[in-house]
Formats: sequence, structure tokens, C-alpha cells
Amino acid sequence: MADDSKPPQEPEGTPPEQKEGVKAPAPTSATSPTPSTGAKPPVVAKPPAVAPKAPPPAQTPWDNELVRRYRERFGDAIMAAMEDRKQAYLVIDSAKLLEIARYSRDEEKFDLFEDFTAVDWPKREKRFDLIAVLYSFAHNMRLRLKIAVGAEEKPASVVEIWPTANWLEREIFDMFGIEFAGHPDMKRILLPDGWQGHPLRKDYDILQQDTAWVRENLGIESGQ
Amino acid sequence: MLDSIVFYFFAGIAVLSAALMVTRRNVMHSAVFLVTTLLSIAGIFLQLRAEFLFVTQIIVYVGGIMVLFIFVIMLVRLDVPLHQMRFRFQRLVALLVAFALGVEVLVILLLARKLPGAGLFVQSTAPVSKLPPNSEELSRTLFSNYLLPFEIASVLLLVAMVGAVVMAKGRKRADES
Amino acid sequence: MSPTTQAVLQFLQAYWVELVCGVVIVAAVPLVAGYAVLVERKLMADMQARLGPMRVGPHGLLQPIADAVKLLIKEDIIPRDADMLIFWFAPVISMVAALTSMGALYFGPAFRVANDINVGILFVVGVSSLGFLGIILGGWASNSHYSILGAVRSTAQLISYETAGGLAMVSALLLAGTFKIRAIVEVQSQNQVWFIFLAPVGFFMYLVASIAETNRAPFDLPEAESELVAGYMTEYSGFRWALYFLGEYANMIVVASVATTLFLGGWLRPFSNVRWLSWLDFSPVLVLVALGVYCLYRAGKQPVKVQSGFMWAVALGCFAVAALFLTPWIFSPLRFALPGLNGAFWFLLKVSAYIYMFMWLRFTLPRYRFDQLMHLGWYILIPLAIVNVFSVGLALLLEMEFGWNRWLALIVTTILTLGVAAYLVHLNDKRGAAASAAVVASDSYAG
Amino acid sequence: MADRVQDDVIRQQQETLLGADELVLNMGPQHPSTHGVLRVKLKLDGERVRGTECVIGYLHRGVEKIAENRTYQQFAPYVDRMDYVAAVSNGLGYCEAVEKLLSVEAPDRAKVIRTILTELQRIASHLLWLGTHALDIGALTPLFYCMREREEILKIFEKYCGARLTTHAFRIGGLQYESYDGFEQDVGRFCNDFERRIQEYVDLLTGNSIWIGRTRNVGVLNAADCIALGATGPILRAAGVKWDLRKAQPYAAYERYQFEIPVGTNGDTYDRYMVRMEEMRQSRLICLQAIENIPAGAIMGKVGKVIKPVPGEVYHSIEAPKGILGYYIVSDGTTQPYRVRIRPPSFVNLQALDKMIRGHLVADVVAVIGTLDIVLGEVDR
Repeated sequence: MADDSKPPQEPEGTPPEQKEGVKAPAPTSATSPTPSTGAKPPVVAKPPAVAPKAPPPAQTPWDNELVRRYRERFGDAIMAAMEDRKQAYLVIDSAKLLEIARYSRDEEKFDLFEDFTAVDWPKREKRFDLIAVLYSFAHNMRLRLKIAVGAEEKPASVVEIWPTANWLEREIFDMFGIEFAGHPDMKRILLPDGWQGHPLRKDYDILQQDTAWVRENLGIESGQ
Repeated sequence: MLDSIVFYFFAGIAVLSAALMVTRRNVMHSAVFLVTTLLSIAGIFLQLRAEFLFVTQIIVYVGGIMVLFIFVIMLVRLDVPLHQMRFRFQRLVALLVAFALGVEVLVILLLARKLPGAGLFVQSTAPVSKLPPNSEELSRTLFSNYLLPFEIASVLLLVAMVGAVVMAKGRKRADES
Repeated sequence: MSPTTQAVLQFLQAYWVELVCGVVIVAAVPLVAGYAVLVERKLMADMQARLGPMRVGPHGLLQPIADAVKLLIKEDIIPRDADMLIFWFAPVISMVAALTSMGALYFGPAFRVANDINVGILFVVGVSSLGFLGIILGGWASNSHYSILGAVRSTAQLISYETAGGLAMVSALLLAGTFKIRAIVEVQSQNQVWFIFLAPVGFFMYLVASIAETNRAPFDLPEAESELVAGYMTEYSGFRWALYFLGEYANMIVVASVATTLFLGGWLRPFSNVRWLSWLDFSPVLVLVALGVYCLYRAGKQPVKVQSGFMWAVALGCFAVAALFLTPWIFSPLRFALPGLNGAFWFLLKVSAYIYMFMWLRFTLPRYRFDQLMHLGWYILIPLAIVNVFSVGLALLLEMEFGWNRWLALIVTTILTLGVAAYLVHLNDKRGAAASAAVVASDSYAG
Repeated sequence: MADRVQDDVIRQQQETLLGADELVLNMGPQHPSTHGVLRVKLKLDGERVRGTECVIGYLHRGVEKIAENRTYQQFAPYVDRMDYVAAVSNGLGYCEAVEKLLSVEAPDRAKVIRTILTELQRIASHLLWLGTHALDIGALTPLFYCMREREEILKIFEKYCGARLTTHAFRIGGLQYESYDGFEQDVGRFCNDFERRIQEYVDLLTGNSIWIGRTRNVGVLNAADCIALGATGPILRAAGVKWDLRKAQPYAAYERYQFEIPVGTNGDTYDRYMVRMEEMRQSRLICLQAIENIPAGAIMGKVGKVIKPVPGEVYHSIEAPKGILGYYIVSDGTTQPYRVRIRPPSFVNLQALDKMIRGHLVADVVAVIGTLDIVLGEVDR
């Protein structure tokens, strides 16, 4: 346990105040950040405006040096920069995903690709939101990238930028059916290979399952 | 009488398993029957009061060489190439060799019957307990009368060993490059 | 009386001792092996702060029998693509080899099967090494990757460590000057010293090699459960598996007996030639009485009536056997049995100590990796064994030709051997560091 | 003609002899040292590993789907079943994530008790890791010693909340149960004993040359690879990165306590072993500091019986025993989460297996799987 080993970064030193983006100035009306602004959280959702009791701590625009740098560099590809409960995120264009990812890693030092997942909004024009959580050791700061993709769209894979994305993208494919272009091994990861359907889509009921698969491979009649 | 029972027992097993070894198609089974043959021959050695030879047979042949045989068989699937290795006149040659061997054995047996005591069946008349310990006898002969052949044999083995090492090393280097 | 009956009777008359001893071995070894397992589990439990088997019989004493019954009535599973003939045959080889090699052993000055054959120790070693045929064939016949890997490992291990173990034995054989088991012990008796003190390096190497030969931890790679499930035994179940297990434990007894014979003075009691220590001949009785008294002492502290009753029973049993052991001293016509009884006691005590050593190592040490095992065998043990043979030979030469004091000669040569050993270990460390660095360096594929 | 046939035969023989084909060994899903139902396909050249492929999902229960059909409180017990040997840490992460979503904070007293329990859980998790890891490498005894100590921790859990394994110890907004009488004494006694006990493992393993031989330079993962592959927790620290979420972005009550972040140098299995051992000692120190002064006051924050967060989303991660455990929760304003994503440390760390194992021997596979410290319940969710 040599303590003299030089760690590449010393993130401890940064005060915890600085975390997760910088606070945004004035709150404006909370809107869904995706282009299809009208889309509401579907199914059981009720419109956000109906919860007026307290000043909602929901999404507010977010603006600082970082955002300006991103905007300068990618222009319209940065479709929105928002902050939600002091956590910042950028909404970006799926076409520019690779470039923004590379820039984030190399220039902005978001070197840890902490998580990658998706959310299904069936009623929106572009059905899925991909959520990438980035962490920078150098700045001790987290940033979320939000990428809206349609059902038929094949976003670019970021495996070559962050190898972590390999299994995470496979999981997204498994659960949502979003295929990533350029992924080295695009197949199911948690569910068996022959399974039909993508369970985390909202139209996949919780009681639903691939009864044919169960019958064939487990030799039992599914009880559901 | 006990002696002959033991002898025929071992001899019978040896012949039977030798035949099985030749006729089995499965290489591993052949190996197992070869082990049986060797073991029963070791038994015959013991019956002849050649304890040292008996133990050597077991340690060297059964414990060493056969284990290596089986090792190789296990690692390398020999079945396929062996089928193709069989050349056309195999049967003919085998028959010829067997015939020659049979004639040889016959001649020796006939000769032995004609000339009793002339080198083939030297029967010691001394009782078993009076015989000198044969491991000592063996080593004495080996290191005095047969010293040169013994040394030549050891050098031969050494050469084989060095050769094996060189070949293995050479292959490794070729793999790396 | 027909001639056949007569012949049979003659045969029996001539060989009854051998037959009885043989039957005793065949009958007792499975039981002994079973209880060795129980002892091992109990010892392990004790070292690991738990109780071990407690359910079957008092303190789990009937556990081996329950296990045996379970194994007997268990379903016999043979993999579909297994080679039937060899799959059936292989465990038998293992078992038979181990039991046969016991035939030549002397468990005391009188207890033996084979008459003192003049290559006794070679016979034991050679025949017991046949057990590996069973392992290899069984591993191959199972038609499973784990089994075959286990078999391959065990073969490589056998070849490496037989050599080292054999050479280590040579040092003691040089000192003894004979292969006869009885004579080896008698030489130690005449010299008034066990060979472990004359050839300590040889003993230590034999210890290591014998652990490897019996596939015990830390060399239990052929059956390393965390890597190869159960190695060559993976596909075996029920009684066939039990045969393997018995063979393994019988083999342990064999190597322990060989070590005892060669290095630990066989059935001799410590200081067998010192007259004033003759009271040590009473030690079997003393040990039994002490055990009985301890049981009585513990009986009062047992929480349950059954348990204290059991303790009483054990104590009484101990006293009974002690009384039995005492009869030859009191009743002089039975005095002829005395050396046999005492010899067997000391022999078994040494064998148990040796096996205890095995078990202790197993509970303490992690397992070697296969390449490390091979390195240890080929780069340290075998060269060292060769050097050791030379140095013992040198010592004998110095003594016989130059009239050195035997002890002086042996001390000098032993120090020489130890120097070589230290150098070999040093070399191996350097090589090991270089090798692992090479692995790290060559392992540079981009994530 | 005959020559050509002969040549073919010889070439074929050489191919078989020189091992042109690789052996594919299926390790698991039923294998003693894959710690559950992990299946690793190993491509072997002799005993050397040329490549691996993990087949996972045997324990998949669809936890994230279940979350969408439960209320926030109802879902809390489910997270205990992910990393079932560190259920308390899972619960902490989830509760804090929902609290963030609600923009409430747990009271101080609750935070401190949470910290104590979570650190005890870290020790328990590391103990289980140590025991099984040592068992994989062939040392039988440490497992039982570790279990003995872990038992003490589980007893404290049981006394606190009635459960030992899947504790569901925390509630959204704070705690349901007050610490029982003698809680501090129990924790203190455990911590005082533990000092001596940990020395036993050190005696058994740290200096043992076989142990060093089996772990040193095995499964090396340097800092750059760790970050690229997303491996966090002790694996990252063993590679020399002095980074711990408890320090970098303190949660619960960690900013109040003094502790060190242990780091390694090589990023090999031995370093990871040393890092985890030191982490246990540090956790012990945190517990000792925490029981000194548990603030008085309420244990439940201002959270209603019905939890209806304002629409929006939040990501919260904690330093679980195995690495970063993250929760990404999307609310649509109803009582049920719209989406819960769990970032399991085991799942991401397991990805590094291939990188760590290539070129090593089969025996090292178990050492590396052990050192990754995965729990399949969490990998598969």
C-alpha cells in the first residue's frame, strides 16, 4: 500500500459544493427538454403543470462556461442545457453523439462513463431517451447527456470511446430494442438469445412474457 | 504345482490381453490391455523370483512409459490420422513378420529340446532362500561385465533427452516469433 | 482326503499369517479411511472455530458409516458418452493399487503380508504409483473437460514428483544399504538413529513430494474444487467415487508408512536402545489410560445424559484395551506378542503424525497454481534431490574412505545441500518475477 | 501420389499434435467458484486463457420493470435483493436517491445511524469476499473466520431491524426504527474485537508465499484501463487512483468522519486484497468515530405517507462495497416511479474480466472472479 503512488487525479481536494454543475440563474417554466415539447409522460401521467402546490424544483435552464463551450463547439447539436434538482444535463442530437462523446472525454475530461440507459416515452415523436451519465475525476463533476432517438433509429455506439459502454449498450438493446451502430457484439445480455420482445418498453406489460420460449426451453407451461 | 498354476494364470492373461490389445479399435482400450499384458509379464518375473526385474517392469513400463502413452493418446486424437496412416501392404507385411517370428520361436524351442542345459534353460538347483539377492547380482553384473553397454545406453538416453528439450525449446521460439 | 484338499490345507498351513494380515488390510483400510475422513473433518472444524459433524452418533462418530451407506445406495450415474469399460474399471485400479502396495509394508515387526521381499520399498512405491493409471483413465473415460484437465494435471504432477520423491528416498536407501523394509528399520535400530536426523533434507523433500503424489493440498490441483469442480472425479458418483476416495486415503497411509519406515525408524520407539527409557514400552497402556481418565473427567461436564454416557463408554473401552495390552506383561506365555503390539503402536503413531501434518497443511495453505507447482518440482525439488543424493553419497564416501566421523561428514554435506537449496530458491524467485512480468507485458490488448 | 497422401497425414498429425484447435471450457453456471450462476466460456490453449465470454442473466428478475409497477416505498425492499450480501448499502443508495428526488433530507440522527450500519455492511461484504476469495485460491480456513465475524455484524442488524440478510433497514426520509438499547456498545465491542481478528487473516494470508504467488501480478488492471472499463471501487483504488465517493461527493454523514482512502500500486489481485483489508480497518474507524457521538433528534424527515415527487429525474450514486452503485430515477408525478435505472457495480466491473484474464491460466480465472467481488444477484438484477 504505497502511499507515495501518484494517483492521476486528486479529486478529494475539490469542495463538495462544486459538484454536479453550477447553479442556474432564473427559473423559467418547466418544460420537457425534448424537441417534441408537447409530449407528456404518458400512460398514467398527469401533466406537470397540474402540480402547482409548491414552487416546483423541476427543470430549469442551465448555463455556464461548460455549456457555452459545448454550444460554441457543436452549435445546434446541443439542443438544450437543463438542470434538475441541481443536476445538470445536456440534450444533444443523436447524429452528433460520437463527436460530442469524444470531445467530452478528451477535452472536458469526462473520463468515467458511469452509466448508460434509456427511458421509453411511447407518445413522443422520438420514442426513446438515451441517458449517459459521465463523471470527471479532474473536476469531480457529473454530467448527463440526453439523446432522443426514434424507434427505428440506430444511434452510434460509443464503445470505442468508453469501452464500458459495451455491456451497457447491450443491456439497452436487450431491454428497449435500440440497436447501436458499430457495436462489436450487439446481442442480448440478460435475457436469453431467442427471447421475443423488449421488457422495459412501456407497451410490454409486467405480466407479459415469451410463453413460447418458456414452453420450448424450460418445458413448463407458463402460469401467466 | 503352485508355481505352474501361477505361471499359467499370468501367461494366459498376458496372451489374451495381448491379443485384445491388437484387435481393439479404441486406442485407449488397446493401451489398457497393453498395461494388463505388461503387468502379467511382471507377474511371471515375480514367479521366477526376479523381484528386481518385476519392480522395474512395473515402475518403468507400467508406471512410466504407459502413463506417457496414455497421456499422449489423451491429448492428441490419434484416431483420425491413424486410419489414414495404414498403408496398402500392411496386412501382408504383418503376416510375414508374424510368420518369421513364429518360425524363430519354433526353432529355438526345438533346439532347446535337443541340447538340454546348453544355455537356454539353466535351472538353478539351489533352493529359493539360498539364492543371492538378485538386485545385487544384477547391479554387480551391470556395473562390471556390462559396463560399456550400460554406459552407451545411458548416453543414448541422455542424447534423446537433450534432443527432446531442444525440439521443445525450438518450437516455443518459433511460436513466439 | 483328496489331493486337492490336501494341497489347499498345505497352502493354508504355510500362508495363514499372510492371509489373515491381507484380509485385515482389505477389511480395515476402508474403515480406517472413513474414520480418517472423520478425524480430518473434526480437526478442520477445530481449527476453524466450529464443531464439525455432530449429528450421526455421539460427536458424529458414526458419520463414516452413514456416509458409506449413503454412497452405497446412491444412484449410479454414468455420463452418456463415457467409455463404459474404462469408466467402470478405473476406480478399481486406484483402489487395488493402493491396497496391494500395503501388502509389502511392515506395520510392526510381525504384521505384514508379503514375506520380506528383497525389493520391498521399491515394490511399495512402484505398485502405489499404479494408482495414477486409475486417475488418468477415469479422467479420460468420463468424457468431460474438467475430468480430462484434472487427469492431465495429475499425470504431469505424478511424473514430476515421483522423480523427486524417488530421489529423496534414495538418500535414505544409501544410508540403509538395502531395499528390504525390515532390514531398513533394523539398520536404524543398529545405528541408534533415525534417518531423518542423518538425511533431513531428504526427509523434507519426501514430505513435499508425497503430498504432491497423494494430491493433497496445497498440491491438490487435479481435484481443485474451485477450478476443476472435482477434477478427474467430476463425473463419478456413488460407490465408484467412494472407491477413488478410499484409494486416495489408502495412498496417504502408504506414503506415510514409507516415510515412517525410511526416515522415522519404523516401529522403533524413540531411543530404542536406551535401557533406562524402557518404560516407554508401557506408553500404549499409558496413553490409553490417560485418554480414559480424560473422558471420565469430561463426562461430568457433558450437558446431555446421552453424551456423558457415551463418554463413560469410551473411557471404559480405553481401560479395557489398556488391560488387554497389559496382559502380556502379567501373563508371561503371551510375552511373545509384546514387540508386535508395541511396534504396531509406535508405527501407527508415527503414521498418524505424518498424516496429521498433511491435514494441518491442508487447512492452512492456499493452493499452488499449476505452473508454480511445476516450477517447484522441476526447478527446485528435482535438482535439489540430485544434489542431495550426491551429498549423502559424498558423506558415506568420506566416512568409509577417509575415516571421517559420520556425523561430521553428514553435517558438512547437509549444509552444502542447504546452500544449494537456498541458491535454487533464489534463482526460482528471480525467474518467477521475470515470467510474471512477461505475462503482464504480453497482455496488452486494447480494452 | 502416395507421397502426397503421406504428406497430408503428416501435416494433419502436426496440426493435431501442435494443438491447432482451442479447447472451449464452459465454466459455470453450476460451478463452485463462479459465486452464483455466472457462466464463463473460456477459450483455452492448454491451460492458458485466450479469451473469455461471460454469459449472464440466469438470475434476471426484471427489478427495473418491477419498480415501474410499485410505489416508491414498495420498491425499497426489492433493492435489498440485488447485492444481497450488502443489502444495507443498496437501501441507502435508493433511499437517498428518492430523497433527492423529493428534495428532502434525512435528519442528522438518521444519517449517522445509516452511516454506521452501512459501514458495518461494508465490513460484512468484504469479509464474505475475503472468505470466498481465499477459498477459491484453496485456503479453507479464512472463510470460517470471516463468517464468524460476519455473524457478529448480522446479529447487530438483526437486533436493529429483525432481519439479517435482506434488511430493508432504511426508509425514504430517514429510519423507521430507533437504534435499540446497547446499539453503540454492540458496535463498539465488535469494532474493538475486529482489530485483533483482522490480524488473524493477515497472519494466514498476507505474508504467505503461496498466496502472494497466486495473487501478485494476476489480473492486473491499471488505472487507465479501470477508468475506460468503468471499474470502480476497490478495483480502481488498487490501481492507484485515490478516489472514493465518500470523500469526493460525501453523502449520508461521511463528511464528519476522518478516514483514509487506501490505494494500491500495481492494480493486481494482491493489491486489491490489501486495499479491501485496509478498507475494513477504515470502516471500523468510521464506526468507532460515529458511535462516539450519535446526535439526538428525530429519525424521520418530512416525508408524507404518499410519495409523489414532482416530475423530473435524478441520479444518485454511492460508494457501495463493490464500487459505484447508482440510481437514476425518473418521476412522472405519480406515486410510482416512471423509470428506475440501477447502475450495478458488479455488472460493470465484471466487464473487466476479459481484460484481466487473457494470457493467464485457468487457475487464475477463479482468482480474478474472486477479486472482482461480484454478486450475481446484482449483475443480473
